[in-house]
Amino acid sequence: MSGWTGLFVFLVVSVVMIGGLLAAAWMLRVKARRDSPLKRHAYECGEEPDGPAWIRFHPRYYVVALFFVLFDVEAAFFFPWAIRERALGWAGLGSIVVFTGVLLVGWAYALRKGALKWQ
Amino acid sequence: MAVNEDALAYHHPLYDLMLNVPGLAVGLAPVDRLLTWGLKNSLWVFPMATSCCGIEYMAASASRVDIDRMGTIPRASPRQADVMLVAGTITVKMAPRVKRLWDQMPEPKWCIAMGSCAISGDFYRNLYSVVPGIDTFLPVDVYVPGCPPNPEAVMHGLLRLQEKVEAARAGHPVNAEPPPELFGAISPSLPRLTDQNRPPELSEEQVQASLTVVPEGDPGEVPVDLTPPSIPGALPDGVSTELAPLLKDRFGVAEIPADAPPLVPAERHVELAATLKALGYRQLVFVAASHHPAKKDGEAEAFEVAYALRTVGAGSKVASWRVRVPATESVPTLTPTFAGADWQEREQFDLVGVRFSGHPDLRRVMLPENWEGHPLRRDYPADHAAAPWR
Amino acid sequence: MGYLLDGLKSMWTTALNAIRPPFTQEFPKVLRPHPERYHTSFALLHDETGDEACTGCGACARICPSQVITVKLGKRESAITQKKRGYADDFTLDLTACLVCELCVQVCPTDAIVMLKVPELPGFRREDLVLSMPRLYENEKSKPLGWSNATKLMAMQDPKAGAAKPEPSKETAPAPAAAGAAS
Amino acid sequence: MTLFAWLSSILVAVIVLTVTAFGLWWERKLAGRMQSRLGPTIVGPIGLFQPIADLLKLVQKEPIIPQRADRALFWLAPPLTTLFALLVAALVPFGPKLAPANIDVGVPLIIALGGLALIPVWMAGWASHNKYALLGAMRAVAQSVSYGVPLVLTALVPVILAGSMNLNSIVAWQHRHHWLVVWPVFLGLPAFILFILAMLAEANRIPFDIPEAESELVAGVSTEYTGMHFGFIYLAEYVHTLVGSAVASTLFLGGWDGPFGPSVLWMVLKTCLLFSVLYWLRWSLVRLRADQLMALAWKWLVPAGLALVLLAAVWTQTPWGR
Repeated sequence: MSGWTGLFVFLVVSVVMIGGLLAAAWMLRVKARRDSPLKRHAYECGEEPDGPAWIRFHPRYYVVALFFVLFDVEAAFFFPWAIRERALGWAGLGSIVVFTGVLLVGWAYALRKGALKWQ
Repeated sequence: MAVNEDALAYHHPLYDLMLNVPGLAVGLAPVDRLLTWGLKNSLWVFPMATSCCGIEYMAASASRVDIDRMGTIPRASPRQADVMLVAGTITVKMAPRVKRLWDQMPEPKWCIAMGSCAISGDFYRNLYSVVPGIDTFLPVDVYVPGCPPNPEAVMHGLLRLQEKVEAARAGHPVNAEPPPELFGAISPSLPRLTDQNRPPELSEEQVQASLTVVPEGDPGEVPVDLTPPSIPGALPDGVSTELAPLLKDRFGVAEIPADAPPLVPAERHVELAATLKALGYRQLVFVAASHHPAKKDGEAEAFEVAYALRTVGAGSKVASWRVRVPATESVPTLTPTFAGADWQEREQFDLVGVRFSGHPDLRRVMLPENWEGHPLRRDYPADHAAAPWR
Repeated sequence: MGYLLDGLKSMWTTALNAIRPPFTQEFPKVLRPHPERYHTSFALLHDETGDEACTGCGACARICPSQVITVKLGKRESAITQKKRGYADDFTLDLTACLVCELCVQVCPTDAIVMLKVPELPGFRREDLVLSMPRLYENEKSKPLGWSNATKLMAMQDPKAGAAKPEPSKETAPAPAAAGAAS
Repeated sequence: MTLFAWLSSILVAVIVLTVTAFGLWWERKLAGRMQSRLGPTIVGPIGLFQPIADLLKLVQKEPIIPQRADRALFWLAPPLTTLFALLVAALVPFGPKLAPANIDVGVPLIIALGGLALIPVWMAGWASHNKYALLGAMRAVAQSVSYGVPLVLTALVPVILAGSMNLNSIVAWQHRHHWLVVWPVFLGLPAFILFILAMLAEANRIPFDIPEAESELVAGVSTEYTGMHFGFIYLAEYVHTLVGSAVASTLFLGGWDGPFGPSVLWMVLKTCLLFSVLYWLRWSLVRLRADQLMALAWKWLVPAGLALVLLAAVWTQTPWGR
C-alpha cells in the first residue's frame, strides 16, 4: 500500500513543479503591443493555410492500431504466467508455447495478407 | 528594469504590474537582470535563407565558427524562434511569406538582415521583382554587411544583437536617431520602417500590397524611345539549312535574314511548327517574346515572339522563326503541337504581355497573381511605383 | 542489414570525431587569418606627399555594378604641393548595397581606394553602413589595409611579367597608416 | 514513512529535472564534439548555464494559440507530456528499497505510464489544428503503439528470470546472481538491445524520430507551440529518454548494484552512461522511413521478443537457470 502512497505523493510533487513552471511562464510572459492578424494563423511554411487540418487519414494507421490491440492484449496475458513461471514448470511452459504458436499463426496470416504494406 | 515602454514591441503585463508595487521594484532588479541575461543568451534562429547568404549561415552553424557556442540553434518553426535571419534576396513574391512568418514569431523577436540583398536589394534593388531591402516591411535590428558576409560576420551580427537586447531592456535603445548628414545617401531612398518621417500607414499598405490588388493609374505613359532590337541570331551554329527552302516554297517567306530568325506570318506558324515536328524537330527549346513600342514614324506597337525547335539526339539541328503581331492581336498558341509550350507561353504572357489565342490556361506563372502590368515591356518603368513593396 | 553496418560505421566515425580536437576557432577571441585580397570594406588613402590621393575622377562610380559610389568632383589648390588639381569634395560608398567585387579598386588611377582586411561592424541602422568620406579616411588610419591596389593588380596582369608577382608578406598586423603605404 | 515519501519525491523530481536540463547541455556538448565543434561555451563556464538561459528565455516568450486550435487541449497537452514522462521516475529504485514508490506491479505500471505519455502527444497534435502537427502525432501514435509490444515482451525477460514484477526485486535478483546483460548473456543482451530500441521509439528519438522529422514535418507535434509550452514538449522528450535509460539500467544493467561504494552512485552512473550512448546513437544514425519503422517493429522485433520470452522460460526450467 505504501508504494501507492509514494506514487501519489510523487504525482502531487510533479504536478506542483510543473504547475510552478507554468505559473512562472504565465507571470513572465510578454505581450505584443500590436498584434498582426497573421500571427494566429496556422503555420504552413508562410502560406495561407490550405483548408482545415482535421482531415481524414489513410487507413494504414488504423490497421496498425488493430495490430496493436491484438498483440498488446495477448502480451498482457503473459504477465500472470511470467511471475509464476518457475512454479508452473514444464506444463505451464507447454501451454504458453501453444498460446504463442496460435498468436504467431495469426501474425503470419496478417503479414501474408499484407497488413503492413505501407502504401 | 527601466524598460522603455515605447521602444519595445512588447510588454510584460503582469511583471509590469509587480514593478508598480512599492518596494518590490528594488527586489526585482536582479530578477530583471537575470531575465535579460536569459533573453540575450538564448537566441534561437529561424533561418530565412533564400540564396547564397544562406550557405554562409550554414557555414556559421558548422564546425569552424559554430554559433551553437553562444546558444544559437536553428528552429524550423517560427513559433519557437527568437531571431529571423533573413539571408538572401527577397523577391516581391517571397515578401508576403516572409512577412507572414515574421508575424507568426512570438514576441520578443528580432530580425537580422544578412548581406546586401536583404539590407538593400543589392544591385537588384531597382529591379521590378526584388524588394529593395527587407526593412521596407520588417523592423530590422541588425544589418550585417557583406555580399555575402562571412560566417564570422553572422556571429558578429548575433553578438551585436545581444548588445542591442541588453541596451533595449536597460531603457536606451541603440538606434534612436540616424545621423542627418547621411540622409539621402542610400539609394533607392524609400521610406523604411525605422524612418521617423515615414507615414505609419505605409507599413499597412505594403502588407496589403501583395495581398490585394491596388488600383493605380495607367503606368504606361512613360515616354521611352528605344529602337526595337532585332532578336539576335542566338543560334548561329547548327541552324538547319532545310528550313530555308521549306519556308520559301510552302510558307511564302520572301527573304531569310542572315542574323535573325525568319519572320513567319502569325496565322501560318502553327502549321510550320507541326511540319517541323513531323520532320523530326521534336523539342521546343524556347519561346521568347519582345515588346516593340510604337515609334515616331508611325510604326504601331508590336510584339515579336521567337520560337526555336531542335532535333533530339546527336548532331542536333535547330530551327527557329519569329512571329510579329500588333500589340492588339494575339499569337496562335503552340500548345496543341508542343505541350511544353504551355508554361513557356504563360511566362511570356506574364512578363511581356503577349496574348496567345487558344492557350488552355493563360494566367500568370512567375509573378504574383495581383501584379500589375508586364515588367519586361519596354515602357515598364524601372522603379515602378505600382509594384508592391515600393 | 546494410543499415546496421552503416550505422555502426557512422557511430565509429562520430566516436572518433568526439575524441579528436575540434576545428572551431572561437570567433570573438580568435580571429581567422584572412587572405591578402580579402574583400570586405574600404578605405581612402593619402598619397606619398600626404595629400588626398583621390582626384575625384569618378571612375569607381562609373564602373560600380550596383552604383553605390557617389563622388562629387571639386577643383582646388592643394594645401601641400600648391598645385591646382581635382579633389573629391564628397565621396560616399553605400556598403548596404555593395557587392564587394573590388572593381573600384581595380580602376582607380591614383590607387586612392583600397580594401580592408577586416569587415565593417554590423550596424543597427542602415546609415551605420554608409561609408562617408571621413569614415573612409578614418579606416585608412585605424584598420588593416588589404594588399591589392590598382597598380599591383595591373602588374599582376602584365604579360611580360608573367604570373610572377610579389606575394604579399604574411603579416596580419594592421598596416601603418603612413602615407604611401599602398603606392 | 509519509515524510520519507515526500522527501524522496521532491528529491527525485528535482534531481530528474535538473539532470535533464544539464542533459540538454551535455547533449549539445557531445553533439558538438561529434561534429568537430565545441558546443555551448560562452554562456557560463564551458557553456554550463546554457539550459538555464534557454529556460529563462522560454518562460518570457509570448504564448500564441492558433486561431482554430482547440484551446483547452492545446494548453493542457505539453504539461501533461512532461508529467507522464516524469511519473515513471517514481518507480525507479536508486538503492535497495530506495524509491519514492516501491510497487509490486512496477514493470507493467512503467509500461502503462509510458503508453499514457502518448495521449498528450496526440492531444497536442490534434489540438494544434496544423497539418504538420497532426501528421506528426499520427506517426507518433502509430510508432509508439507498434513498439509498445516489443517493449512489453522484452521487459518480460527480467520478470521471468527474477520471478517478480517489482523493480526492486528484479535488481535484488541481479544483485544475488548476475547482471542480466552479463549472464545469461544470450537472453540478457538481445533483450537489452531490443528494449533500448523499443524505448527509443517510444521516446521518438533518432533513429525513430519520424514524428518530428525536421526535414519533412517542420517540428512535428510541437510546430505550433511557443515559449514554455514548447519547452515542456522539449523537456518531456529528454525526461523520457533519461527515465527510459534509468529503467533499462534497472532491468538489465543491475540497477543500483555495484561492486563498491554507495548504490545511488552506481544507479546514476549507469543511467548517465546509457543516456550518453543514446545521444551517441542520435547523432550518428539517420532516421528510418515510416514503413521501414513499422516493418522493423512487426516483422522482426515482435517475433524476436516472443522468442526471447519463450527462451527465458525454457532457461528457468533447466538446472542452470533454476
